[in-house]
Amino acid sequence: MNINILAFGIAKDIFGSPVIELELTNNATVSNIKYLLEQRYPRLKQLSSYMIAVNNEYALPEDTIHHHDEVAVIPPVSGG
Amino acid sequence: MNINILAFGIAKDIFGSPVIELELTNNATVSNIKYLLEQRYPRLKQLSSYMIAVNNEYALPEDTIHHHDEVAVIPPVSGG
Amino acid sequence: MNTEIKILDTPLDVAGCIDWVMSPDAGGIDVFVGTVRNATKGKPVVRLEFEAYEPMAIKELEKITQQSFAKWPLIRVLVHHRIGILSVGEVPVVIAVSAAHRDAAFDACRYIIDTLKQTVPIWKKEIFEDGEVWVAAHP
Amino acid sequence: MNTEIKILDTPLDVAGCIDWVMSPDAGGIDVFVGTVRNATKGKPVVRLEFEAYEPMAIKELEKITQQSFAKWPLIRVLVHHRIGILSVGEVPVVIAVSAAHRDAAFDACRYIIDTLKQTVPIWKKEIFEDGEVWVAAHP
Repeated sequence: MNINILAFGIAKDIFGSPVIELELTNNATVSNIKYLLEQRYPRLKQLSSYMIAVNNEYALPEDTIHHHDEVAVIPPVSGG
Repeated sequence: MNINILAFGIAKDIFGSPVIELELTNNATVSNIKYLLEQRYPRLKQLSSYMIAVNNEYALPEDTIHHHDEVAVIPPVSGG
Repeated sequence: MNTEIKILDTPLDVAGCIDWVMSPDAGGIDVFVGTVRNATKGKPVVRLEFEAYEPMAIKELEKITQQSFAKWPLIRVLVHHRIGILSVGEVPVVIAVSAAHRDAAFDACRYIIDTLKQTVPIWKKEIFEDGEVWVAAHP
Repeated sequence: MNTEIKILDTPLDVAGCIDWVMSPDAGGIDVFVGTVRNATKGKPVVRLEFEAYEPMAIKELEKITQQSFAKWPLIRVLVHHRIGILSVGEVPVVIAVSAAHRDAAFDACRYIIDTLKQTVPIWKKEIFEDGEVWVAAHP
Protein backbone atom coordinates (compact mmCIF):
# COMPACT_ATOMS: atom_id res chain seq x y z
CA MET A 1 0.00 0.00 0.00
CA ASN A 2 1.05 3.60 -0.54
CA ILE A 3 0.91 5.85 2.51
CA ASN A 4 1.32 9.60 2.64
CA ILE A 5 3.73 10.78 5.31
CA LEU A 6 3.19 14.31 6.59
CA ALA A 7 6.27 16.26 7.64
CA PHE A 8 6.69 19.28 9.90
CA GLY A 9 9.48 21.54 11.06
CA ILE A 10 12.92 20.31 10.11
CA ALA A 11 11.49 17.06 8.68
CA LYS A 12 9.70 19.11 6.05
CA ASP A 13 13.04 20.73 5.15
CA ILE A 14 14.78 17.32 5.02
CA PHE A 15 12.05 15.86 2.78
CA GLY A 16 11.90 19.05 0.73
CA SER A 17 8.12 18.75 0.92
CA PRO A 18 5.29 18.82 3.49
CA VAL A 19 4.19 15.34 2.37
CA ILE A 20 5.89 12.35 0.73
CA GLU A 21 4.61 8.96 -0.35
CA LEU A 22 5.99 5.70 0.99
CA GLU A 23 5.27 2.21 -0.30
CA LEU A 24 4.66 -0.22 2.57
CA THR A 25 3.71 -3.88 2.94
CA ASN A 26 0.44 -4.62 4.67
CA ASN A 27 1.83 -5.36 8.12
CA ALA A 28 4.29 -2.49 8.21
CA THR A 29 5.08 -1.08 11.66
CA VAL A 30 6.18 2.34 12.83
CA SER A 31 9.69 0.86 13.14
CA ASN A 32 9.60 -0.17 9.48
CA ILE A 33 8.56 3.35 8.49
CA LYS A 34 11.45 4.88 10.42
CA TYR A 35 13.87 2.46 8.76
CA LEU A 36 12.62 3.28 5.27
CA LEU A 37 12.62 7.01 5.92
CA GLU A 38 16.15 6.96 7.31
CA GLN A 39 17.30 4.97 4.29
CA ARG A 40 15.86 7.55 1.92
CA TYR A 41 16.65 10.61 4.10
CA PRO A 42 19.81 9.87 6.15
CA ARG A 43 19.73 13.40 7.68
CA LEU A 44 16.82 12.18 9.85
CA LYS A 45 19.38 10.19 11.87
CA GLN A 46 21.12 13.43 12.86
CA LEU A 47 18.04 14.73 14.74
CA SER A 48 18.01 14.67 18.56
CA SER A 49 15.05 12.32 18.20
CA TYR A 50 11.82 12.09 16.24
CA MET A 51 8.49 10.36 16.65
CA ILE A 52 5.89 8.98 14.30
CA ALA A 53 2.27 10.01 14.90
CA VAL A 54 -0.58 7.87 13.62
CA ASN A 55 -4.01 9.47 13.47
CA ASN A 56 -2.88 12.42 15.61
CA GLU A 57 -1.44 10.27 18.40
CA TYR A 58 2.17 9.45 19.19
CA ALA A 59 2.72 5.85 18.01
CA LEU A 60 4.87 3.05 19.47
CA PRO A 61 7.57 1.32 17.36
CA GLU A 62 5.52 -1.90 17.19
CA ASP A 63 2.24 -0.26 16.11
CA THR A 64 1.10 -1.36 12.66
CA ILE A 65 -0.07 0.99 9.95
CA HIS A 66 -3.42 0.60 8.18
CA HIS A 67 -4.47 1.86 4.82
CA HIS A 68 -6.31 5.02 5.77
CA ASP A 69 -4.12 6.05 8.68
CA GLU A 70 -2.81 9.60 8.81
CA VAL A 71 0.94 9.25 9.42
CA ALA A 72 3.25 12.12 10.35
CA VAL A 73 6.90 12.64 11.25
CA ILE A 74 7.23 14.63 14.47
CA PRO A 75 10.72 16.09 15.01
CA PRO A 76 11.57 17.48 18.48
CA VAL A 77 8.84 19.96 19.41
CA SER A 78 9.67 23.53 20.44
CA GLY A 79 6.39 25.38 20.95
CA GLY A 80 5.51 27.78 23.76
CA MET B 1 4.78 62.59 76.05
CA ASN B 2 1.59 62.27 74.02
CA ILE B 3 1.78 59.97 70.99
CA ASN B 4 -0.80 59.56 68.25
CA ILE B 5 -1.62 55.93 67.47
CA LEU B 6 -2.92 55.24 63.98
CA ALA B 7 -5.43 52.42 63.60
CA PHE B 8 -6.46 50.34 60.57
CA GLY B 9 -8.95 47.63 59.79
CA ILE B 10 -10.62 46.17 62.83
CA ALA B 11 -8.42 48.24 65.16
CA LYS B 12 -10.04 51.38 63.76
CA ASP B 13 -13.46 49.90 64.57
CA ILE B 14 -12.36 48.95 68.10
CA PHE B 15 -10.97 52.44 68.76
CA GLY B 16 -13.96 54.03 67.05
CA SER B 17 -11.46 56.33 65.31
CA PRO B 18 -8.56 56.18 62.82
CA VAL B 19 -6.27 57.81 65.38
CA ILE B 20 -6.17 58.03 69.18
CA GLU B 21 -3.81 59.74 71.58
CA LEU B 22 -1.84 57.88 74.24
CA GLU B 23 0.13 59.39 77.11
CA LEU B 24 3.48 57.65 77.50
CA THR B 25 6.56 58.04 79.71
CA ASN B 26 9.80 58.86 77.93
CA ASN B 27 11.23 55.34 77.83
CA ALA B 28 8.01 53.61 76.78
CA THR B 29 8.40 50.45 74.73
CA VAL B 30 6.17 48.76 72.17
CA SER B 31 5.23 46.31 74.93
CA ASN B 32 4.10 49.18 77.15
CA ILE B 33 1.94 50.55 74.33
CA LYS B 34 0.25 47.18 73.82
CA TYR B 35 -0.43 46.94 77.57
CA LEU B 36 -1.98 50.41 77.70
CA LEU B 37 -4.05 49.83 74.57
CA GLU B 38 -5.36 46.49 75.83
CA GLN B 39 -6.25 48.11 79.14
CA ARG B 40 -8.27 50.79 77.41
CA TYR B 41 -9.61 48.56 74.56
CA PRO B 42 -9.94 44.98 75.89
CA ARG B 43 -11.37 43.79 72.52
CA LEU B 44 -7.81 44.02 71.11
CA LYS B 45 -7.02 40.87 73.12
CA GLN B 46 -9.59 38.93 71.09
CA LEU B 47 -7.69 39.44 67.82
CA SER B 48 -5.71 36.54 66.32
CA SER B 49 -2.68 38.75 66.78
CA TYR B 50 -1.64 42.34 66.14
CA MET B 51 1.61 44.18 65.64
CA ILE B 52 2.82 47.70 66.32
CA ALA B 53 4.56 49.53 63.49
CA VAL B 54 6.95 52.41 64.21
CA ASN B 55 7.85 54.72 61.33
CA ASN B 56 6.38 52.28 58.78
CA GLU B 57 8.32 49.26 60.04
CA TYR B 58 7.15 46.34 62.16
CA ALA B 59 8.53 46.95 65.67
CA LEU B 60 9.82 44.52 68.29
CA PRO B 61 8.29 44.44 71.82
CA GLU B 62 11.44 45.96 73.36
CA ASP B 63 11.76 48.85 70.87
CA THR B 64 11.40 52.25 72.53
CA ILE B 65 9.20 55.03 71.24
CA HIS B 66 10.48 58.54 70.56
CA HIS B 67 8.62 61.77 70.45
CA HIS B 68 8.12 62.16 66.69
CA ASP B 69 7.66 58.49 65.83
CA GLU B 70 4.69 57.48 63.71
CA VAL B 71 3.06 54.62 65.61
CA ALA B 72 0.34 52.36 64.18
CA VAL B 73 -1.65 49.32 65.26
CA ILE B 74 -1.50 46.59 62.60
CA PRO B 75 -4.19 43.92 63.01
CA PRO B 76 -3.82 40.66 60.97
CA VAL B 77 -3.34 41.68 57.33
CA SER B 78 -5.59 40.30 54.59
CA GLY B 79 -4.63 41.96 51.32
CA GLY B 80 -4.25 40.33 47.93
CA MET C 1 13.28 51.39 36.53
CA ASN C 2 12.56 47.68 36.82
CA THR C 3 9.84 47.89 39.50
CA GLU C 4 6.43 49.54 39.67
CA ILE C 5 4.43 49.47 42.89
CA LYS C 6 1.09 51.25 43.18
CA ILE C 7 -1.86 51.40 45.55
CA LEU C 8 -4.83 52.63 43.57
CA ASP C 9 -8.46 53.48 44.31
CA THR C 10 -9.52 52.99 40.67
CA PRO C 11 -10.01 49.76 38.63
CA LEU C 12 -6.72 48.02 37.81
CA ASP C 13 -5.66 47.86 34.15
CA VAL C 14 -4.53 44.24 33.80
CA ALA C 15 -3.45 44.58 30.16
CA GLY C 16 -1.50 47.74 30.96
CA CYS C 17 0.26 45.91 33.83
CA ILE C 18 1.38 43.14 31.47
CA ASP C 19 2.54 45.66 28.86
CA TRP C 20 4.62 47.38 31.51
CA VAL C 21 6.68 44.25 32.33
CA MET C 22 7.20 43.27 28.68
CA SER C 23 10.76 43.57 27.45
CA PRO C 24 12.75 42.39 24.43
CA ASP C 25 14.99 40.48 26.88
CA ALA C 26 12.03 38.58 28.35
CA GLY C 27 11.12 35.04 27.38
CA GLY C 28 8.29 34.60 29.85
CA ILE C 29 5.89 36.61 31.96
CA ASP C 30 3.89 35.25 34.85
CA VAL C 31 0.90 37.24 36.04
CA PHE C 32 -1.26 36.74 39.10
CA VAL C 33 -4.69 38.39 39.00
CA GLY C 34 -6.70 38.28 42.22
CA THR C 35 -10.46 38.39 41.79
CA VAL C 36 -13.28 38.94 44.29
CA ARG C 37 -15.09 35.65 44.89
CA ASN C 38 -18.87 35.56 45.19
CA ALA C 39 -18.81 33.54 48.42
CA THR C 40 -16.72 32.74 51.49
CA LYS C 41 -17.29 29.33 53.06
CA GLY C 42 -20.56 29.10 51.12
CA LYS C 43 -21.87 32.47 52.31
CA PRO C 44 -22.67 34.97 49.50
CA VAL C 45 -20.42 38.03 49.49
CA VAL C 46 -22.09 41.32 48.53
CA ARG C 47 -18.89 43.36 48.18
CA LEU C 48 -15.43 43.84 49.63
CA GLU C 49 -13.70 46.86 51.11
CA PHE C 50 -9.91 47.15 51.08
CA GLU C 51 -7.99 49.55 53.26
CA ALA C 52 -4.22 50.13 53.27
CA TYR C 53 -1.71 51.82 55.53
CA GLU C 54 -0.28 53.27 52.37
CA PRO C 55 3.26 54.45 53.12
CA MET C 56 4.02 51.27 55.06
CA ALA C 57 2.34 49.05 52.43
CA ILE C 58 4.53 50.59 49.72
CA LYS C 59 7.62 50.12 51.91
CA GLU C 60 6.79 46.45 52.57
CA LEU C 61 6.08 45.83 48.88
CA GLU C 62 9.43 47.40 48.01
CA LYS C 63 11.12 44.97 50.40
CA ILE C 64 9.36 42.02 48.79
CA THR C 65 10.22 43.05 45.24
CA GLN C 66 13.84 43.76 46.20
CA GLN C 67 14.05 40.30 47.78
CA SER C 68 12.66 38.83 44.55
CA PHE C 69 15.33 40.50 42.44
CA ALA C 70 17.94 39.15 44.87
CA LYS C 71 16.54 35.61 44.71
CA TRP C 72 15.82 35.25 40.96
CA PRO C 73 17.13 36.69 37.67
CA LEU C 74 14.15 38.93 36.86
CA ILE C 75 13.67 41.69 34.33
CA ARG C 76 10.65 43.66 35.59
CA VAL C 77 8.23 43.36 38.49
CA LEU C 78 4.91 45.17 38.91
CA VAL C 79 2.51 45.11 41.87
CA HIS C 80 -0.74 47.06 41.72
CA HIS C 81 -3.15 46.75 44.65
CA ARG C 82 -6.56 48.33 44.70
CA ILE C 83 -8.27 49.85 47.75
CA GLY C 84 -11.85 50.98 48.35
CA ILE C 85 -15.08 49.19 47.53
CA LEU C 86 -14.96 46.22 45.09
CA SER C 87 -17.78 44.11 43.68
CA VAL C 88 -17.70 40.38 42.91
CA GLY C 89 -15.48 39.71 39.88
CA GLU C 90 -13.39 42.88 40.29
CA VAL C 91 -9.61 42.72 40.65
CA PRO C 92 -7.96 43.68 43.97
CA VAL C 93 -4.41 42.80 42.93
CA VAL C 94 -2.23 42.29 39.87
CA ILE C 95 1.34 40.99 40.12
CA ALA C 96 3.33 40.71 36.89
CA VAL C 97 6.90 39.41 36.60
CA SER C 98 9.04 39.12 33.47
CA ALA C 99 12.23 37.11 33.18
CA ALA C 100 14.46 35.64 30.51
CA HIS C 101 13.29 32.17 31.60
CA ARG C 102 9.89 31.19 32.86
CA ASP C 103 10.86 29.32 36.04
CA ALA C 104 12.13 32.53 37.63
CA ALA C 105 8.95 34.39 36.65
CA PHE C 106 6.68 31.69 38.14
CA ASP C 107 8.69 31.35 41.36
CA ALA C 108 8.94 35.08 41.93
CA CYS C 109 5.27 35.82 41.18
CA ARG C 110 4.15 33.19 43.65
CA TYR C 111 6.62 34.37 46.27
CA ILE C 112 5.38 37.94 45.93
CA ILE C 113 1.67 37.14 46.35
CA ASP C 114 2.36 34.69 49.21
CA THR C 115 4.52 37.23 51.06
CA LEU C 116 2.17 40.14 50.31
CA LYS C 117 -0.63 38.23 52.04
CA GLN C 118 1.54 37.73 55.12
CA THR C 119 3.25 41.07 55.63
CA VAL C 120 1.77 43.98 53.68
CA PRO C 121 -0.54 46.20 55.78
CA ILE C 122 -3.69 45.95 53.70
CA TRP C 123 -7.00 44.80 55.13
CA LYS C 124 -10.06 43.29 53.55
CA LYS C 125 -13.59 43.53 54.93
CA GLU C 126 -16.19 41.13 53.54
CA ILE C 127 -19.71 42.50 53.45
CA PHE C 128 -22.49 39.88 53.59
CA GLU C 129 -26.27 40.35 53.42
CA ASP C 130 -26.42 40.23 57.21
CA GLY C 131 -23.19 41.75 58.42
CA GLU C 132 -19.52 42.32 57.80
CA VAL C 133 -16.20 40.78 58.83
CA TRP C 134 -12.59 41.93 58.75
CA VAL C 135 -10.91 38.89 57.21
CA ALA C 136 -8.44 37.02 59.46
CA ALA C 137 -8.94 39.43 62.37
CA HIS C 138 -10.19 36.81 64.81
CA PRO C 139 -9.01 33.24 65.49
CA MET D 1 -17.47 25.11 28.64
CA ASN D 2 -14.52 25.42 31.01
CA THR D 3 -11.74 25.09 28.42
CA GLU D 4 -10.73 27.11 25.37
CA ILE D 5 -7.90 25.93 23.13
CA LYS D 6 -6.97 27.82 19.97
CA ILE D 7 -4.16 27.87 17.43
CA LEU D 8 -4.22 31.27 15.78
CA ASP D 9 -2.29 33.02 13.01
CA THR D 10 -3.18 36.50 14.30
CA PRO D 11 -1.84 38.43 17.34
CA LEU D 12 -3.04 36.99 20.66
CA ASP D 13 -5.39 39.12 22.78
CA VAL D 14 -3.91 38.75 26.27
CA ALA D 15 -6.58 40.84 28.00
CA GLY D 16 -9.34 38.89 26.23
CA CYS D 17 -7.75 35.62 27.38
CA ILE D 18 -7.80 36.77 31.01
CA ASP D 19 -11.40 37.99 30.72
CA TRP D 20 -12.38 34.57 29.36
CA VAL D 21 -11.17 32.70 32.47
CA MET D 22 -12.67 35.17 34.95
CA SER D 23 -15.52 33.81 37.00
CA PRO D 24 -17.46 34.89 40.10
CA ASP D 25 -16.30 31.62 41.72
CA ALA D 26 -12.63 32.43 41.11
CA GLY D 27 -10.31 33.81 43.76
CA GLY D 28 -7.15 33.74 41.68
CA ILE D 29 -5.99 33.64 38.09
CA ASP D 30 -2.51 32.72 36.97
CA VAL D 31 -1.45 33.70 33.48
CA PHE D 32 1.66 32.74 31.56
CA VAL D 33 2.55 34.97 28.61
CA GLY D 34 5.39 33.80 26.39
CA THR D 35 7.29 36.53 24.58
CA VAL D 36 9.83 36.41 21.74
CA ARG D 37 13.30 37.20 23.11
CA ASN D 38 15.70 39.37 21.16
CA ALA D 39 18.57 36.89 21.44
CA THR D 40 19.41 33.20 21.90
CA LYS D 41 22.74 32.43 23.58
CA GLY D 42 23.78 36.01 22.90
CA LYS D 43 22.99 35.89 19.17
CA PRO D 44 20.44 38.48 17.98
CA VAL D 45 17.16 36.99 16.77
CA VAL D 46 15.52 38.74 13.79
CA ARG D 47 12.20 36.90 13.97
CA LEU D 48 10.60 33.56 14.76
CA GLU D 49 8.40 31.27 12.73
CA PHE D 50 6.00 28.86 14.41
CA GLU D 51 4.43 25.91 12.67
CA ALA D 52 1.88 23.48 14.13
CA TYR D 53 0.46 20.10 13.19
CA GLU D 54 -2.89 21.59 14.05
CA PRO D 55 -5.31 18.70 14.65
CA MET D 56 -2.75 16.80 16.70
CA ALA D 57 -1.65 19.94 18.59
CA ILE D 58 -5.27 20.59 19.59
CA LYS D 59 -5.65 16.96 20.66
CA GLU D 60 -2.48 17.04 22.78
CA LEU D 61 -3.53 20.35 24.36
CA GLU D 62 -6.92 18.83 25.20
CA LYS D 63 -5.14 15.97 26.96
CA ILE D 64 -3.03 18.39 28.97
CA THR D 65 -5.98 20.54 30.02
CA GLN D 66 -8.04 17.47 30.93
CA GLN D 67 -5.15 16.20 33.05
CA SER D 68 -5.02 19.60 34.76
CA PHE D 69 -8.70 19.47 35.68
CA ALA D 70 -8.13 15.95 37.05
CA LYS D 71 -5.13 17.05 39.13
CA TRP D 72 -6.37 20.40 40.52
CA PRO D 73 -9.70 22.06 41.40
CA LEU D 74 -9.80 24.53 38.51
CA ILE D 75 -12.57 26.72 37.15
CA ARG D 76 -11.45 27.66 33.63
CA VAL D 77 -8.39 26.98 31.48
CA LEU D 78 -7.41 28.75 28.27
CA VAL D 79 -4.50 28.03 25.92
CA HIS D 80 -3.96 30.20 22.84
CA HIS D 81 -0.89 29.48 20.69
CA ARG D 82 0.10 31.59 17.75
CA ILE D 83 1.66 30.32 14.52
CA GLY D 84 3.32 32.11 11.60
CA ILE D 85 5.92 34.85 11.69
CA LEU D 86 6.53 36.70 14.98
CA SER D 87 8.83 39.63 15.75
CA VAL D 88 10.77 40.27 18.96
CA GLY D 89 8.39 41.18 21.80
CA GLU D 90 5.37 39.47 20.25
CA VAL D 91 3.45 36.77 22.12
CA PRO D 92 3.55 33.15 20.90
CA VAL D 93 1.51 31.69 23.77
CA VAL D 94 -0.95 32.65 26.50
CA ILE D 95 -2.06 30.20 29.19
CA ALA D 96 -4.65 31.41 31.70
CA VAL D 97 -6.04 29.38 34.60
CA SER D 98 -8.67 30.41 37.14
CA ALA D 99 -9.38 28.62 40.41
CA ALA D 100 -11.07 29.28 43.72
CA HIS D 101 -7.62 29.26 45.37
CA ARG D 102 -4.39 30.50 43.89
CA ASP D 103 -2.16 27.48 44.56
CA ALA D 104 -4.14 25.36 42.08
CA ALA D 105 -3.98 28.12 39.45
CA PHE D 106 -0.19 28.49 39.80
CA ASP D 107 0.48 24.73 39.77
CA ALA D 108 -1.78 24.05 36.80
CA CYS D 109 -0.51 26.97 34.69
CA ARG D 110 3.09 25.86 35.17
CA TYR D 111 2.21 22.22 34.46
CA ILE D 112 0.47 23.22 31.22
CA ILE D 113 3.35 25.29 29.81
CA ASP D 114 5.95 22.69 30.90
CA THR D 115 3.99 19.83 29.29
CA LEU D 116 3.10 21.86 26.18
CA LYS D 117 6.82 22.37 25.54
CA GLN D 118 7.43 18.62 25.79
CA THR D 119 4.54 17.07 23.88
CA VAL D 120 2.56 19.47 21.69
CA PRO D 121 3.53 19.27 17.98
CA ILE D 122 4.47 22.90 17.42
CA TRP D 123 7.86 23.92 16.05
CA LYS D 124 9.81 27.14 16.31
CA LYS D 125 12.39 28.32 13.82
CA GLU D 126 14.75 31.10 14.89
CA ILE D 127 15.87 33.40 12.11
CA PHE D 128 19.22 35.15 12.68
CA GLU D 129 21.05 37.67 10.49
CA ASP D 130 23.11 34.88 8.96
CA GLY D 131 20.87 31.83 8.94
CA GLU D 132 18.04 29.97 10.62
CA VAL D 133 17.63 27.07 13.05
CA TRP D 134 14.75 24.78 14.01
CA VAL D 135 14.96 24.96 17.80
CA ALA D 136 15.83 21.67 19.58
CA ALA D 137 16.05 19.71 16.32
CA HIS D 138 19.68 18.69 16.72
CA PRO D 139 21.62 17.47 19.75
